[in-house]
Amino acid sequence: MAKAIVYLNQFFGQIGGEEVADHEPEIRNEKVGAAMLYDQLLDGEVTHTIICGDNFMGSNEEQAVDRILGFLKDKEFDIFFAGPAFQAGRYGIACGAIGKAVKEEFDVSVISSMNEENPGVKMYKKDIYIFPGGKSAAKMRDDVTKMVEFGNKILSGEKLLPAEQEGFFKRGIRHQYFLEDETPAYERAIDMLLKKINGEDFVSELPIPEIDTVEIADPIKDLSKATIALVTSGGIVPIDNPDKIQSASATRWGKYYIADVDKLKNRREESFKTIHAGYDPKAADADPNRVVPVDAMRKYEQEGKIGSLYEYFYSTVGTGTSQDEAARMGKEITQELIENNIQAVIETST
Amino acid sequence: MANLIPIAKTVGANRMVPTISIPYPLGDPSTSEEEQWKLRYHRVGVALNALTTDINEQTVFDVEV
Amino acid sequence: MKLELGNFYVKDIEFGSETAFNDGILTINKEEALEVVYKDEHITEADLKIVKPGDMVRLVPVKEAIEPRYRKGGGPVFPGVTGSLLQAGDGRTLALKDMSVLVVGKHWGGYQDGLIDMGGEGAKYTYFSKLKNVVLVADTDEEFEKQEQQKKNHALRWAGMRLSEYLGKTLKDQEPEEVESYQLDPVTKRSDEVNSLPNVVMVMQPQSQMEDPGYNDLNYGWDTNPMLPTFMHPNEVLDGAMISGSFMPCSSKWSTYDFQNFPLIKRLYQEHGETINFLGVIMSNLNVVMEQKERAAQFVAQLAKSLGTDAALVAEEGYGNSDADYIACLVALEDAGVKTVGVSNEAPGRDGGSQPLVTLDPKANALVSTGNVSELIKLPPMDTVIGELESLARDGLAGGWEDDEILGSSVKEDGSVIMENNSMFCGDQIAGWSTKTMKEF
Amino acid sequence: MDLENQQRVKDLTEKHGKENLVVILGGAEAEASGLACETVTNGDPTFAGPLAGVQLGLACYHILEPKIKDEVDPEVYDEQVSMMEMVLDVDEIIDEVSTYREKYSQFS
Repeated sequence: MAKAIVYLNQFFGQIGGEEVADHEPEIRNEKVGAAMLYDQLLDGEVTHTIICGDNFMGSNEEQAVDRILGFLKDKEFDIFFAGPAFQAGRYGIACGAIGKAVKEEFDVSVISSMNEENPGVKMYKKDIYIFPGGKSAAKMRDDVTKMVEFGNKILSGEKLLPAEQEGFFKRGIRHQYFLEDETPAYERAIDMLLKKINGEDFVSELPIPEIDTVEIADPIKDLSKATIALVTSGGIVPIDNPDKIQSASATRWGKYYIADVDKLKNRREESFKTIHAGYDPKAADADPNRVVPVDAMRKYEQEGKIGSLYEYFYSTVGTGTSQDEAARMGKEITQELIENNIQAVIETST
Repeated sequence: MANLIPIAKTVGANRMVPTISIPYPLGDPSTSEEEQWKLRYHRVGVALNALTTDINEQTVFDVEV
Repeated sequence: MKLELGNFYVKDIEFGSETAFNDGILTINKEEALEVVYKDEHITEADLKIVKPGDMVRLVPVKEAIEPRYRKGGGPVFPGVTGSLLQAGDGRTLALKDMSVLVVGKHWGGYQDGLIDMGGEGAKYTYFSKLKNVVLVADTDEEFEKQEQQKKNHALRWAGMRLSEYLGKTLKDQEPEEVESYQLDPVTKRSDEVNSLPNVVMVMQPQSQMEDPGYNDLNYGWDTNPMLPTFMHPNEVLDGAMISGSFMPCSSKWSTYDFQNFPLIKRLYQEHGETINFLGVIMSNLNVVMEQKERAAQFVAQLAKSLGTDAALVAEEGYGNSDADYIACLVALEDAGVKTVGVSNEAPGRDGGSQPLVTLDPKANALVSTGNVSELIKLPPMDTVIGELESLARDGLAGGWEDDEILGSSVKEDGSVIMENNSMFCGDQIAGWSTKTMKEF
Repeated sequence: MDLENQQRVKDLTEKHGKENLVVILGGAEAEASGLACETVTNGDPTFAGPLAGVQLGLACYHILEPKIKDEVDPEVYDEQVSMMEMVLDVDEIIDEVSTYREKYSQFS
């Protein structure tokens, strides 16, 4: 039988109201409060209830999450429910924070419910399933019912429908989908075009998402003392591609020693080449410095413009590589660079 | 350093220096070795200067060669 | 210009003593047909097979699909490619419908090649599983590219075109069952009634991102890479002026069959004189240099403006950096006051969580999306494989891999496969057939 | 129904027995009255209070219901309730409360 664990705050965990919002996380081997309702509706059993004060989670999130993950380590469970949090902001954020952590640590589905006004929706809808819920606890049964019906569907292995049909907030996760009515793209395109011409409403199949912004790094004060690294998504690797970096949809990266190199030698000299499948490799194979400008960096090093060029360059392949993978690889490379006291990076892309 | 500045902008790069193409960002094989070197040396230099420049929004740095 | 497409519906295809089309049955003299294939000395081995919808057959690596046709009067079906130049899109061309010629590598595949399942659950991913197909499966001595991921596939693609012309010739003296007529008056000489309707162009961005010759789509035999956007009559596209190239992950591609039947163009024709005034096609391209992308977009917008365009459909044969061309074109048109709708696939990654196009602009507010290039697809083994199954994993097909820590090889010992949608043969059907879209999950 | 009142009802039930208790509601609003009735019959629907998951099945009426009104001294009723009776949506309140009573009450 499927096993579920439910997360509640101090109020719904029947500890009390605002005065006990500092309540430390605990896990109980029983169904407390709404956990009873979950248990009634679930095709399975709620085995434990986790209770944590909203303020405790709010002001010690890392500690709270760690402790709760610790509670769960030796528990078997197939699904995790958090909330519903209605319009309670701190509770919503707590449900999101713990839900995200549980999903990442244990790879189980996590389902929550919040009112659309709850700030937890915006913060965590990408990370866990959040269903739109009522404003107050009067909607407890309705909200939990929606959550559990969806949970039952996941547990049964039934194929999940798009977000708009299942009802949870869109998570920014897009998959291809065969239309039931088989309307071909040419009909959809003409329909959209005529509506646009006539000033009628239409729905784009690819709504433009918000553009990411990144905090701007401070400028380097003294370049002549800085060690600078080269990083590329252009797929330049030693001729035998020792790290087996994929030619497209890469999940791996490599670092290659260049401390003794004035300029990168090419494919014919059996040194470096590109394994990137998204562009014509001829020019990069003939002179890899066109993609990873080791030669120019050495010149600036000799001239004293920069302190030094870092002894490794880092490489992966950009084509078809998902943003998540790229971000992960970027973080891993950054970690190494920081550990080695690198002040700046020139990233070349193709 | 990227040729497709709109992509660099979209993914949130802050200091950007344009390169000349996708398959050969820093050296057009149809030009002489000298010209290629000049271009590469110049643009890498622009990138290095960009690292020392204080900016408050996404910035594309001008290149001359 | 007036194009008449004379249709002959193929009910069945079989081998026989004589190559002929009678009462819906296409009979092929295999030996004679193979002689046409072997005219190119680079073809070292060749065979023909017949596959039909529902057959439990997997084809891989598929390189091209072509509709067999015959040009009345005898000129080349693909002017500038299979014969000398002549004006396409004016006159009568006869076509064998409900079938195609598929070209499959006997051994070697590449980045741009794809897979077709004629039956089973994989069939829904390609248009060509709905057709009866004559399959040319062949090998060549093009040693220089045997080990290359990017292949021009020249000998095989041209053999496919010769074979399709050879089959089309069976229609030479026959009267078609049905004639589709495509006619547009000159842009400046249309009736008041038509002129009062919103003016619409179709903007096509065929694949042209290889700077070396031999890989790109051809326009009357001319490489589309060094081409600037130009105004074309839609009939030219439907009548063999454009052929498919040999670059780009396969699900994003337009085969030559797609050009010959381009559904978006045919659908615009249906609206012409009813709800729109269909001005014609602006043939653009896709580029690798930022300046070229901007230049092409600028040319498209200028042509559209000069033609008095009110609205445009833009379709992109590709993804990745070419999304920059696609978005640039949509934005340039919107900035010129042209209302645009775009058609393309997208690439949010296997998990669906990445940015769908590499560049984004809020002005691109009306997009039709036909699939996720990276969607993982698992397919069971098939009774028969035409070509070489191993090529999916071994030869760098865009949607296949030899080794993955978690997924292993794309090709399993039992003959089942796991692949990315990238290698479904023309699977995203951006020409307009796609019944796939993208949804949030 | 707030947590203290839930605890009170729970305590009184333990002291006197379910069959000896009638809950009279005085809420001014239909939904809240319905929720209160549900709480003392089927358990706290918000699952927040002591009656979460506790099905007491008590008899429960609203003070505006004729059956209760008839039991009260008309003068007292006039003084205490009639003003509100005029401004409240009596039908809706009675409807809501009786729905839950009919569904979950074990006594009447």
